[in-house]
Amino acid sequence: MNFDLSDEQRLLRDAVDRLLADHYGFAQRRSYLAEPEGWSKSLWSRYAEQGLLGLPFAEEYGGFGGGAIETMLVMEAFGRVLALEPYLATVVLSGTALSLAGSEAQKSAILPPVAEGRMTLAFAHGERQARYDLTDVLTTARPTAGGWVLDGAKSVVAHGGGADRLIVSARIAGERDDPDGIGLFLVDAEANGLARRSYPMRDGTQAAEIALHAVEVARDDLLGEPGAALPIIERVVEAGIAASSAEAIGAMEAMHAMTLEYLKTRQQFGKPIGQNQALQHRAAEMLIALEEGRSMAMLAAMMVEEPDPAERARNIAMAKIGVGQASRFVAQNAIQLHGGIGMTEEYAVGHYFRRVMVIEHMFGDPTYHLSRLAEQVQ
Amino acid sequence: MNFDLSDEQRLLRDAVDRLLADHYGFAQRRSYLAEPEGWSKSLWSRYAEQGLLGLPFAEEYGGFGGGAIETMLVMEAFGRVLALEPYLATVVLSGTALSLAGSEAQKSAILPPVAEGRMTLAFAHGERQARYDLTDVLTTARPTAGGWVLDGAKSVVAHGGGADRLIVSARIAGERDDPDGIGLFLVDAEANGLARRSYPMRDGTQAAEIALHAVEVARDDLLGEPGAALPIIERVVEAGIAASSAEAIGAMEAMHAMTLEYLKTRQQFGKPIGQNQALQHRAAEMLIALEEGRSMAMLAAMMVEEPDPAERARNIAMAKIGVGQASRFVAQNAIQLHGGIGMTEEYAVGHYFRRVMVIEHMFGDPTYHLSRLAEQVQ
Amino acid sequence: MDLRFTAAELALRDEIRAFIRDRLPDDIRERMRLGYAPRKEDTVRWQRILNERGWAAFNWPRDYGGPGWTPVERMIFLEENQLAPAPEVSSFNITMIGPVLIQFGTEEQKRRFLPRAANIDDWWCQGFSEPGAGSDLAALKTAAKREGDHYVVNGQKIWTSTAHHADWCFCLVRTDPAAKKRQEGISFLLIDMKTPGITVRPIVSIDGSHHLNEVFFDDVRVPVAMRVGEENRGWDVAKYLLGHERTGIARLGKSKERVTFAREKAREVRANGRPLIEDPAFRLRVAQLEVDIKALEITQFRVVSDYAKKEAGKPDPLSSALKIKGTELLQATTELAMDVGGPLAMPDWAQELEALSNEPELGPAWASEATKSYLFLRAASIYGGTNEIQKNILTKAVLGL
Amino acid sequence: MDLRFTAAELALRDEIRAFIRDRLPDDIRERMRLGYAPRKEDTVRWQRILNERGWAAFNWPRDYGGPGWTPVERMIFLEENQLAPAPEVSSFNITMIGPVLIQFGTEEQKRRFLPRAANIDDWWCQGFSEPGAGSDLAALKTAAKREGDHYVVNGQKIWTSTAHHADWCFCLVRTDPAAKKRQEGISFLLIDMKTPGITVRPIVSIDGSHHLNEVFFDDVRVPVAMRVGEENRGWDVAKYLLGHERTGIARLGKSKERVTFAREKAREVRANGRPLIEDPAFRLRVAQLEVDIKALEITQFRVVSDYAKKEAGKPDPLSSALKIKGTELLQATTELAMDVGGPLAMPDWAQELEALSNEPELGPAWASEATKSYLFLRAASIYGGTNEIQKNILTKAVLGL
Repeated sequence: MNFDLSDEQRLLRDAVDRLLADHYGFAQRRSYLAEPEGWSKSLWSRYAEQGLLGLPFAEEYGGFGGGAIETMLVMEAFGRVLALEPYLATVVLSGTALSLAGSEAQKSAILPPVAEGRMTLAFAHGERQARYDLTDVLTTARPTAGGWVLDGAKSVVAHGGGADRLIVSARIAGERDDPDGIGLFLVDAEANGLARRSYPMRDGTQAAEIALHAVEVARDDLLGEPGAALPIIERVVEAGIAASSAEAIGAMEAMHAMTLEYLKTRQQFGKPIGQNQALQHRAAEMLIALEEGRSMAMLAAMMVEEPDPAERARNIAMAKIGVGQASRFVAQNAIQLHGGIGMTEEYAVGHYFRRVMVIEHMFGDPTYHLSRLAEQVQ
Repeated sequence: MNFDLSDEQRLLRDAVDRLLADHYGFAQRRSYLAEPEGWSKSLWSRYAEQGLLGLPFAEEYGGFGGGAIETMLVMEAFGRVLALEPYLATVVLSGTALSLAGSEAQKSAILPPVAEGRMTLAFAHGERQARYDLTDVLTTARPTAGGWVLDGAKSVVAHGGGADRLIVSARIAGERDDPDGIGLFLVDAEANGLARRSYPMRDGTQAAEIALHAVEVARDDLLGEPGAALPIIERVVEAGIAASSAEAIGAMEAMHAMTLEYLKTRQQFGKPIGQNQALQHRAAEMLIALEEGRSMAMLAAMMVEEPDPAERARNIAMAKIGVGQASRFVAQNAIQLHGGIGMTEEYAVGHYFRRVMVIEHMFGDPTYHLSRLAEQVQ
Repeated sequence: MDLRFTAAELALRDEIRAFIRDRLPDDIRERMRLGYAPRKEDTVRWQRILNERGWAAFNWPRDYGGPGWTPVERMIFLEENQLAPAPEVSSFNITMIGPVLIQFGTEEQKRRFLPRAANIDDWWCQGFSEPGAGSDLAALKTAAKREGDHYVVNGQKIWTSTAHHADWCFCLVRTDPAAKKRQEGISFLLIDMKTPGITVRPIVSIDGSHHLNEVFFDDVRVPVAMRVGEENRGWDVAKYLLGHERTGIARLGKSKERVTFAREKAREVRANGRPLIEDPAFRLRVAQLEVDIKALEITQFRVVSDYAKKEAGKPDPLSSALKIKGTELLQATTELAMDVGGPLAMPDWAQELEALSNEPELGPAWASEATKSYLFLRAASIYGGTNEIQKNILTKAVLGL
Repeated sequence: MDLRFTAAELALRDEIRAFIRDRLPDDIRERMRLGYAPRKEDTVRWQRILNERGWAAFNWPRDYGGPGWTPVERMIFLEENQLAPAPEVSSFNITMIGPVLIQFGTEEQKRRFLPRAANIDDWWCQGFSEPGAGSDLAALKTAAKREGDHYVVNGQKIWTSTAHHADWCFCLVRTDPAAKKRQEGISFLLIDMKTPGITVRPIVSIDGSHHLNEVFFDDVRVPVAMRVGEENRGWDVAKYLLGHERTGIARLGKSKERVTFAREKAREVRANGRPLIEDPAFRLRVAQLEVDIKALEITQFRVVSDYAKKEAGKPDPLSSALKIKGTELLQATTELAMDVGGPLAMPDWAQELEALSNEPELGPAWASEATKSYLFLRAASIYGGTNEIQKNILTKAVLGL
């Protein structure tokens, strides 16, 4: 058992931190938000140059064969600066789907351009009525002579509006909630019959609603076996939980640091408010929550490659609950200890607050996962 | 809506407080614990003289026709001094059962001697396997020529060892958990085939395990209609929840007062520990819990006579949860803020802690009732 | 002792409930039900309808155009209005400047301002907090120098809600910088927001709304006749304003309405293949909240029914407990409503929703608004004295620590 | 970075687990499983079996009769021992006086005391706290006056666990009343409990057990050779003892064992007509506890695997977090076990159970004992520095506030 980073990992972390330190000041971030994509295309190329966009991919596809720990380090760094780029959607979610289920042809066609920063992807699985249920898929895929025809709608697809290609889940067979019969399809964002509508999330990141009307997909664009996609989707979501948990930890670190700084500098009644023991103890509790949350994010990362599916799912669910509860506590108290200034758009802490709030409501919130865990108690 | 006491109620409360102030110092209480009954027979007579033992009974049975508010005032006072006498068992639980279901003959035979302090009673309903389920009755009552024969066992019967007569629930018909078929019987504690074994509870009060082997009961000693006792038992338990909640509030008052006193006097690092803001805020939170608990105890008292059974049950369950959670918070922090001294048998706070702990586990604990409430959420 | 409302109180409740049902405009009710914050015009429209009926100034005596209600009757009115749900009456007009003028105002001030405040012909805002004076209000620096029959005001206020809507602002200013105690040397002024030298700068909140402002005063001339109370005794006026009877500080009606709304929506959305309303973890959250709401409700009854016996201006320290628990419940219940929305509560598609709807459809609006009010109400435990300050108050006032 | 144990660590865990399974006496295991606190003879018997195997002094280096384990290996041993459940080794002997003597003791002191401490031939107790010196330990007053080659000790200690069992007591005494800083002028003495002038007065705890004591010193003569470290430098020794590496401070194995036990019993008892284990509220409590245990477990891994890199005597301030969260979990899990017992957990029939069983039967013992350990462990958040003191430590050490 050890928690040390390898030299390569330390180099990676330091390189990312340096890059972001130079390019992700709060004012710079605001300018990226104002760009048409809502994030920085030029930084995206920098990520590519530094090898971040192919980090988890196999070498033969222009990747570096990195694992969940490497992804964790990158996501933590992104969390510390509230990076806006579609890394989770493109590299983690879609990249995992392709790496796990893609054919040689599919991987060679897509992973290299992604690694080089020439293509972005989105994972279009969630639907309006599904909330957090992974098996609740109503979008249909009908077989045709040439391939498939997709009909339905996808909801709150992270970066779905700007992505070049979408990985869309659709039901080939079975009823709503049926674990079998779901397929994953590679769909060109410009395909006929596909309509997208983008909007900002509460944290400023981009998402989209996507409608599919008789969208034709070639046979070769089916990912993996027809109707057997659920296990793939579950692993994609697990990878997403691990990565977004690490991002949340980065954001919690930043909120905790800001709060300490404020407690030391803000004067009321002739002394820094940090001299109030009640606030000191709250800050101590925030630290404990942050560190326990960090432990859970590490657990999630180390479990992503666990072979036993039940063990993997259970531990990652526990991590999701732990990180979610910890981030809620840290974020709510970060604003509370800042007082009025923490409630303002101009001040950074509220932006971090909303980022962990959005992360908490991705892939199932703590109540959702706790309820599932509880049903296994015996 | 008003929360003022009537003049009579104020007189009652002051009289009880005066009596207990003279006779229930912590040392005096220890001497009562040492008496054979584990409580003070002489004080019991004083309660009778002051009319407390007949307080809720109708005038024609030597009572004063008091209601749940009067009982609340008495129980709060008992809670403040940790009174040991079998008031809850005799006057509240058994008294309620008799008042609701007793025949003229039964009431005239029993209520007057109880009011005069010449007879104590116990409500023997709970069974080993039942935990908190009121319908889980395995003790049986077989009809005979002369009346009934009871077989079975009753568990953790408050003051069951010393009581002159017992009110025993037994199944006349139906299976375990069947709401119908339960009867209540007046049983002489000296009856053949009835064996009792007394022991102290964690708070020093007396309880007993009771075994019934072919115990013969006369026909006239059935309380109410055969097999229709559950609604009576439910109202007895509701009255018990209201009364014991008031007792818990009295105990919480005492713990809160002791804690404040300790915070003001205990010196560490050259100042009273009450100057630590973290401890000040804890004390403030204890006060809020105490006052919200008091509100819930009032709710329970005022709901005891609510005619609508569903409304009554729901509100009294909410009160039980609220008082239980509040007393746990106040008691645990009372010890925490006292530190080591709070952990000792010689110091009063630990005795109050154990009294509210025992009360919390009477008639269903907060988790039990919360689970029942949750099932009604829609 | 009796927890139940009297027949008269029940009759009044039914009368109020019926009036709101019949008179609350449908478009306002619908926006409120979806969780939108009321717009200025919604508040004005509704408060004028209430004022017609004599209820807008719900806590004013009859002589000043109020209904002359008891504290219990006021509580009933506030709760019914929140449960509707209807926009709440302007607290600046009704529970702040109104009572202050009734207590400390000159006849001229009362005659001129009270009727317009009740009918919200004047929209009032509060100029208390400053960048250096938040919890520590007495540290305020905004200076008012006497020049003949005017004060010349220079300085800055912050967190001034709805200053951009306001016609008038009641302000604390320092008239005697030399006073030995900071609390002395402060005066209470009524300032016309149209006076030259006033600049209002918006502060956008984390929910995206413009509610708060900074207000800058640059040689703003205020007639001495616009001072309330004696010069340098403004602290007494402020203490009265902040401390006097605080019916409805817990805003329980709003918390109840949010739980009802969350339960309604939880029947429509799913978790683990069944309606969320049947999910055990969700049900337990709701049950616990209902217990907490009940406990606070009875506690509020007790505090409010005590107000009657207390002389005005003497707050029950327990009202700090109502503030703490009430805001905790507001935050927990809006959090619940947001969690019901789940992923659909995370988009910020307010603007898009206003826009001409085109494919694919967005929404539902309620989920997005649930998050908006969750975010907005993070401030509830901060404004009006943070919950930590409230615990300090309890520590001193009740515990004597 | 790798969360998993190494092959060597796994092998050691299996070896320890097998050893405990084979060698822990059945009567002791049964009493521990029912939740009884270990008796003195249970602790002695088991520690000697462990010492035979060379594991009793689990955190001592090889040269002094310990296994020379890494912090991770020590953690594995402690957890396996708690999970068994087996009595824990005497912390006074093994984690307190042992390391102190190894660090500060003379050769003579090491030779004389260490082997007997490992084999618990001497039962040690700790004489630190005094009536006026609890959280504020440096306020201690017990005086030791030098007379030739002896100190004459007068004063009183309190909260002295197992002093009534003890052969020896390690004590903090004041040797220089004139010292300007209170921390100076304190010395660390080893006192034979059989020395004339020592009186031990029992303190009964709220769980009914006799565990704590007051110890009075009346002209107790202690050879100067029994001083550890320099005269008036005892505070350094105490700081080392309290602050040095605190593997196992979280006692997670115990919390895990309590949850497992509660789940087992919840299959036997009922709530609302079904097994308690199927009750949604109970299941959610267990699920949340399992999440909290997991979070603390990984955090403990992180802290413990860091010890290796830290020089001895320098505690990781995060160990305060382990203390806070660990004791919160100990209290929550024993509370859970008590709640499973329900009404049957409330009687105090320990004595009766010892007595010849006669009708009607009493018990079950586990329910009564569950409450006993719930009560006993209310002290867990108090001793060894209250959780509030731990937060003060975090505030200064980590937060710099």
